[in-house]
Amino acid sequence: RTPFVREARAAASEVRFDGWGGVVSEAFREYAFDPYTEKTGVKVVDGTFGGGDEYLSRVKASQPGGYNIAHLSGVFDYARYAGLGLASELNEDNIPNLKYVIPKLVDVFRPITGGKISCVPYDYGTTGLAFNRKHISEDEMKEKGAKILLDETYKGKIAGWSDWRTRIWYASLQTGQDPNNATDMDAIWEAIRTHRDLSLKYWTSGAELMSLLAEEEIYVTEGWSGRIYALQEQGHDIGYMDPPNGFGWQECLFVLKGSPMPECEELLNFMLAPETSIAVAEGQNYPPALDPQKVDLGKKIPTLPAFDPTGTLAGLTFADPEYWNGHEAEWSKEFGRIQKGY
Amino acid sequence: MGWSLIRFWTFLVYIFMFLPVAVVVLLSFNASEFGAFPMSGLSFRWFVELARNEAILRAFQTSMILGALTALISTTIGVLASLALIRYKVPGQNLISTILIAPILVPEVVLAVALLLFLNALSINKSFALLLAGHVIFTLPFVILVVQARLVSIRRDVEEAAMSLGASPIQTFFSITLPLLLPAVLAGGLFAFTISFDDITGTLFWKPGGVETVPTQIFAMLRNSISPEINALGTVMIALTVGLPLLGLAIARRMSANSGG
Amino acid sequence: MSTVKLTDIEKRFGDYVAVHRMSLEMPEGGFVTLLGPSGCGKTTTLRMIAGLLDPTAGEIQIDGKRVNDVPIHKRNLGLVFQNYALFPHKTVADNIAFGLKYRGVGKSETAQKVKDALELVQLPHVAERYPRELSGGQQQRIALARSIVIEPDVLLLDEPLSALDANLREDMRVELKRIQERIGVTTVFVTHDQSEALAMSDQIVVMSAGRVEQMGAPQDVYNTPGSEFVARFLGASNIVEARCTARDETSIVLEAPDLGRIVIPADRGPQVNGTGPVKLVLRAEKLALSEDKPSDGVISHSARVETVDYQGQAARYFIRLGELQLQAINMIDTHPHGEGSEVSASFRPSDCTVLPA
Amino acid sequence: MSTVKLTDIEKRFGDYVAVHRMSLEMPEGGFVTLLGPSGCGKTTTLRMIAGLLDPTAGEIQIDGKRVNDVPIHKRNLGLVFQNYALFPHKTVADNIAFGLKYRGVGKSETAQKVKDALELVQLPHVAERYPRELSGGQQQRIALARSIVIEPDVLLLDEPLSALDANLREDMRVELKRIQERIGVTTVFVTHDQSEALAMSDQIVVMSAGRVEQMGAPQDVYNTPGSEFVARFLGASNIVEARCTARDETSIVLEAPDLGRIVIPADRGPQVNGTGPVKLVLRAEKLALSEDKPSDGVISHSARVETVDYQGQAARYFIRLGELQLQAINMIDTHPHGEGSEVSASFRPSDCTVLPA
Amino acid sequence: MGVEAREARQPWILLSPALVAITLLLFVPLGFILVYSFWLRTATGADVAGFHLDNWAEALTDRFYRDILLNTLKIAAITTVVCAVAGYPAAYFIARSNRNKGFLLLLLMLPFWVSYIIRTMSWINILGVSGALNSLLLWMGLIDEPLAMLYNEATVILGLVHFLMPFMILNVFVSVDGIDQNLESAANSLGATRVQTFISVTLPLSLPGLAAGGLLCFVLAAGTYITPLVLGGPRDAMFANLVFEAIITQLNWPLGSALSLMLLAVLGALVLVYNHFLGMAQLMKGMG
Ligand SMILES: Nc1ncnc2c1ncn2[C@@H]1O[C@H](COP(=O)(O)OP(=O)(O)OP(=O)(O)O)[C@@H](O)[C@H]1O
Ligand SMILES: Nc1ncnc2c1ncn2[C@@H]1O[C@H](COP(=O)(O)OP(=O)(O)OP(=O)(O)O)[C@@H](O)[C@H]1O
Ligand SMILES: [Mg+2]
Ligand SMILES: [Mg+2]
Repeated sequence: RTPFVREARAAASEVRFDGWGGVVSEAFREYAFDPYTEKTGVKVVDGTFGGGDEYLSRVKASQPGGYNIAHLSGVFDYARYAGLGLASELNEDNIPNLKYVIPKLVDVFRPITGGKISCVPYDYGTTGLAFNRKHISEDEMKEKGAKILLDETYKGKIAGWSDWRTRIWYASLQTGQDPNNATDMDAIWEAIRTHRDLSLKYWTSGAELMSLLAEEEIYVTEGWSGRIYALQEQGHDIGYMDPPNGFGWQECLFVLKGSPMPECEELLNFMLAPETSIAVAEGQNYPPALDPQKVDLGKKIPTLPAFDPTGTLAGLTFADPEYWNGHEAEWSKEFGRIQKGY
Repeated sequence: MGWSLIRFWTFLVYIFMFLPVAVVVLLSFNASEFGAFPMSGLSFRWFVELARNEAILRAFQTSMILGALTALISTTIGVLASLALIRYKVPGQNLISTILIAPILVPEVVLAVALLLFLNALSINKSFALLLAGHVIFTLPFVILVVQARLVSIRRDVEEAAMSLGASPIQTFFSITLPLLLPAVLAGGLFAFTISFDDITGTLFWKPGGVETVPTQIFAMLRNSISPEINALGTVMIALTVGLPLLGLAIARRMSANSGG
Repeated sequence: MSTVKLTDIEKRFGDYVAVHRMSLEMPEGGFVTLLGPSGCGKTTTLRMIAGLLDPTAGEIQIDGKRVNDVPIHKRNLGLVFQNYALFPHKTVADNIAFGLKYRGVGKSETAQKVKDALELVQLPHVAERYPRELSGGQQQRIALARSIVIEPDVLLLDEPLSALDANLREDMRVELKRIQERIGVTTVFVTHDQSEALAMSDQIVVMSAGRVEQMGAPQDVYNTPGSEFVARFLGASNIVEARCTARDETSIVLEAPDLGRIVIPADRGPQVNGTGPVKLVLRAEKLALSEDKPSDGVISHSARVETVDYQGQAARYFIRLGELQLQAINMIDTHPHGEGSEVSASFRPSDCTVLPA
Repeated sequence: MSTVKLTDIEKRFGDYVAVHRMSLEMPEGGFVTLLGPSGCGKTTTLRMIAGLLDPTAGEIQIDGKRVNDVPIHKRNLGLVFQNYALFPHKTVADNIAFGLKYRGVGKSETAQKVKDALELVQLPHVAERYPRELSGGQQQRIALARSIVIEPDVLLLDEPLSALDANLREDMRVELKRIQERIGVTTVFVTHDQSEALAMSDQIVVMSAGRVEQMGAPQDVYNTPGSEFVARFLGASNIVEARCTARDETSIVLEAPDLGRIVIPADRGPQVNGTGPVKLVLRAEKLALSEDKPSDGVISHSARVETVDYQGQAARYFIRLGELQLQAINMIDTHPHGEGSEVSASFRPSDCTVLPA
Repeated sequence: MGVEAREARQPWILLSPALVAITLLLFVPLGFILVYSFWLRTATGADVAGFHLDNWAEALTDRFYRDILLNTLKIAAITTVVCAVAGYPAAYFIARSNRNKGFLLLLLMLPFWVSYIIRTMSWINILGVSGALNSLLLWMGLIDEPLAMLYNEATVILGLVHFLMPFMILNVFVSVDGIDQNLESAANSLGATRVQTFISVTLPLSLPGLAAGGLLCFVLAAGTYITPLVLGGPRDAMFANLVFEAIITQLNWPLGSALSLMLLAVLGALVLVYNHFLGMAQLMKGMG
């Protein structure tokens, strides 16, 4: 081994955290990292990424221990990391704040990693339908649901996320299938093609989603609940609706294999502390994973879309990781082709 | 094809080149976050927020340092290589030139991943040095292109004169060649700096923990929304880059005037 | 001040031989000019002496010491180039002081030497200027000052005057010679301009295609060219095919078409042995044109002026003499002979040179 | 073939006046040379005639027609530049044929004309080469061929020979003049080389700082310079401060330091009126040096040779005569006077020119 | 040791840092990519080592890749042509303007110094439904409804042209700047009008610069992926997007490697052709 090599275990004087930039990382730094460093003397090195896929490729190309904790998109990413052998094993006793978390959110992870968990849930949201109220009425939305995205009258004023799961999920809804167990893939691909031909653009980021809607380039698209809320906050007349079986998801704080576990667990605990969670949630407009029955979430959070005051999340449909990850390679490639006009 | 027509056309080309820059500047004074036209009001709000935003300022600082170091190293290596290619007869000159240009032929994603794989195979962790090395590699061709073009115009006999007067080759390089090459070195360095400063793809892959540059900062904001503070930063940058190069130009003019043209 | 000695030096570039086994000895304090047409190897020779090129074979000695392996910056030479090669980013004073820096000369001494050098080249007032603020002739003088201030063992000059325009060139020629004589440094001067070579040198080395054609004092080379090449290259010469019909100790008898029988002193044709075809060389300025019959002792033929090239103090005429086209350069009083006029063209046999055919 | 007439033309670049109200008439078929030092406005004048620059004021006529507003491509001129300006991407034949294309000349006729032009410049075998494959002199001849093949009304040449080296330059000079005479085209030639101007021109226009200094046939300008500037610029001249002490119809009486009293024919000083300080101009080649006392009718002083500049057929001497330093260019027989030798320097008063101080 | 032996050795000393850096940081890693292209991706995302030709078979035979590659080359070609046509007169103007050459060139570099993403996204504010151009046209009464101008192949090309124009102008500038103006005067004097002079003299002589600029534009255009993402419509993907998706989205590095080597081969072949006819030296010259 060359002298350049930094051993993971010897690096316990610092922990690496990667997440979304902007308001999110600012909130983390203020409420979690700084107090944590003050308390433990362990430094938090924080990095950012622009997308989960990009982050995963970086992790894949790096040494074990090069990355520690990441703010990842929910269950299927969890399964992918586990599939690549990147899952660690958390000692839940070291994370007392886990008790505030909605149990349903934690439980979905357990079967993937044999009862243990490598992450803690952090926030959740939905990918619903966003529409411009000037041009499309609530009633029309109610009536057409997901099919509004296939409506000829809005040709050129429709958009969609360039994510293959979301596309297939909504195509399932449009073809009347169970999004977690579609049987007629041909119909789904056809719906995706139809949507593609009506669309102005596939957006790739929240920033694009917001500007497309705000500048009235498009009238309707799916959208992330938090982003649409941000638009509404700024006074844009944008409506948001979760169609039946709308796409719910959660995000987690994932600890990668090869990380200094005690330090990471302690940091997770800090991050789960209600004031940290709430600050981050208010910043990005996604409700925290904390159970509203156990924790007072303040004023703003209950107004966020997708927020479930009961803490059961019964109204949300989450993706079944086994189903989605089982088809990932095949479907993502197929969508890649359809997206490009094939 | 009258001269005035060409002038007008050039004017249009410049307008075209400046449109996005103008938008960035305008938006940085826009009161609201979205919707540039019509502007909802004039405000210095984003500048104030920029001044308070430590993360962006830190990223800016990192970008500046990274750009400066990249420029320094890339220019040094590039000047040496250019010297070799222009000053000496090297067998396989054309091939070597092609090799030195190769980094701009490889798609950046590929270069980024390839380099990571290589380091991984060597069990070397990512570090600022890697990021720097990556930037050096893909700015190098541009530096070499610029410096070579200038180097041909520096007369060999000036160097020979210096040696005949008793300066060793190294002393000659530092007292004669380098000062004469300075405008090109500055231009090449500026090029390297700009390209490094503006790079996203490579930087995303190579940056170690805790290091953010302005582009990666912007990239990470994409999920939520790009804050107009970035526009303010752009405006500041443009103000600087219009100001500094003008200053640099004045210096370069002096230098090249000194070098006798 | 030192001697320079080249022994059998040769320079090849790949297969091409730029300089063929050349041997030369340059006397201490002498002004030796390498003269020859473009591409004959003058610069190559000079650069070998300077240490900017390695000879492929042979030995170079400066002051009796072999210097083949001494790098240029240790040879203690003064080198002046056609384009001056002043350092554009340094003032005149800094240019001149440059070489002193590497000789450990102290500050005040440097200042004094720079001042002296500037005075020597008669430009005491330009010390603080930059090279671009000087005229060509001034730049050339500064280049010279820069190379002599280090008191070189040998001064090497590669066409130092050719970038200057006619009037300036003549002035600088005088100036350069004056300075060289004053400091008495051994000098090797390269030029392709014969008038420069004639005006300045103690010794001229005429080169052609990498070989030495002739070597000697200017007047000897000029008056007694050793080959047709030298005759043609140094000034305008008439070269006429002739036959040597007889020769003895004191004279050579030639028979030339249109010129008839000419008896030439034997020392004008040292290379000619026996009889047979030869070449008769007559310099253009030794062929006098006049309207009246000339005096005795000269050979005279009538000819017709075809072209006149007026040159101010002189004129160059192209005349037809039977089948021959000859040229003549004559001083003129006020008006040259007109084109088409009939003149008598005369020359002294002792002004001719005879070369083997 | 046409006349060119400039009337009061002026050219300003911003505030700088490059050419001051200049009037000139160039005769049909004549060879007129604009001669002057660098920057005096020669090129500017030529470019105005060519139509490459607009005169700020004044009128240009070619063949009696005002052409100020005629664009260059309609002026039917031949233009030859110092650096030849051959099209590097076209063969020699295509270069020459270039101008014919725009004159609607048919294919076979073009081929014939190109062939003729190549023969005229004595390069019939290079038609298929590219310019870079020719020597400098050959390129210059092709440039000439290209400009004359279109049968221009006027041929304009801007220092066409200055990029060539000495021997070649002299040959091309003769060649160029021969061609010009053969086709008889009105020619304007720009140079700063006086010997070129003297050798080639029917008429010389000496310019200085944007103004015409003197104008006339080469021998007139050379023998009777109209100003000190012209005297200095055209060849080596001695200029001595003197006083005019008396003058009448036929002669001017001068008193010059070291030279004493000199009586000069009145027509050698047409510009001098009355008495007072004047300048005495004596060409270097009119000052004869000899070891014996010269004949009558000349003024003679003893002097000492300080420097000798050997030039082959002639030598240039710098001599000291009392306080004066003079130069003399004399033809030499075999050996020049040695440096330091005492000679007698003599000249005829009728060879002097007197100018106002 | 003689001066020439030293001169023969010195360039290698000078070149070694650059060559070592490029070998280590570019060619050796590319070797990894080559090896990777023969591996296979499994369903979980892990890769199996080995010598499999599957990726190459897919990359080379599937119409999908060929079509997009061709489309990419088409877009790069159009971009190059637009840059050339629009940039040439500007470069000519700069080269032939007596003053301010340096300043004009510097201004040209300015947009480079605004972050690429921001710069690209700015077009949305210019060409969007509520962007500057539509606002202007509406205000002038030229249109009643905002025009949909964004998100098609044209906007992708527009973005690329904006990015690459300076490279083209710089190259052409150097070439035109090096043309002796006397050549133009000579052509004029021989009877060619300005247009004829341009076509028969100036243009052919500036071809090397035009070609160098063209090569640079083409190569850089063919390798972009952000511009089509931001400014393109659903179908406007370019080949680098495929590489990006294979490597990043699908985590299929073996396929991504094969694809990127394919692109590299095509671009490399282009450079070789260029090198054969015009030489890299011109490209060098073009950047000055
Ligand atoms: N580095 C080189 N490689 C190959 N050939 C060379 C080199 N340097 C000079 N030559 C050739 O050697 C010959 C002599 O060149 P050199 O420069 O000595 O000529 P020169 O007499 O100085 O001519 P000029 O008067 O034109 O300067 C020429 O034919 C030239 O082409
Ligand atoms: N385009 C221009 N702008 C400003 N000044 C100019 C321009 N062209 C020429 N000049 C100035 O006009 C004067 C005359 O220039 P011109 O080129 O006619 O000189 P010249 O007699 O041809 O000199 P040379 O022998 O050096 O060619 C010079 O002082 C020159 O600097
Ligand atoms: Mg030479
Ligand atoms: Mg001129």
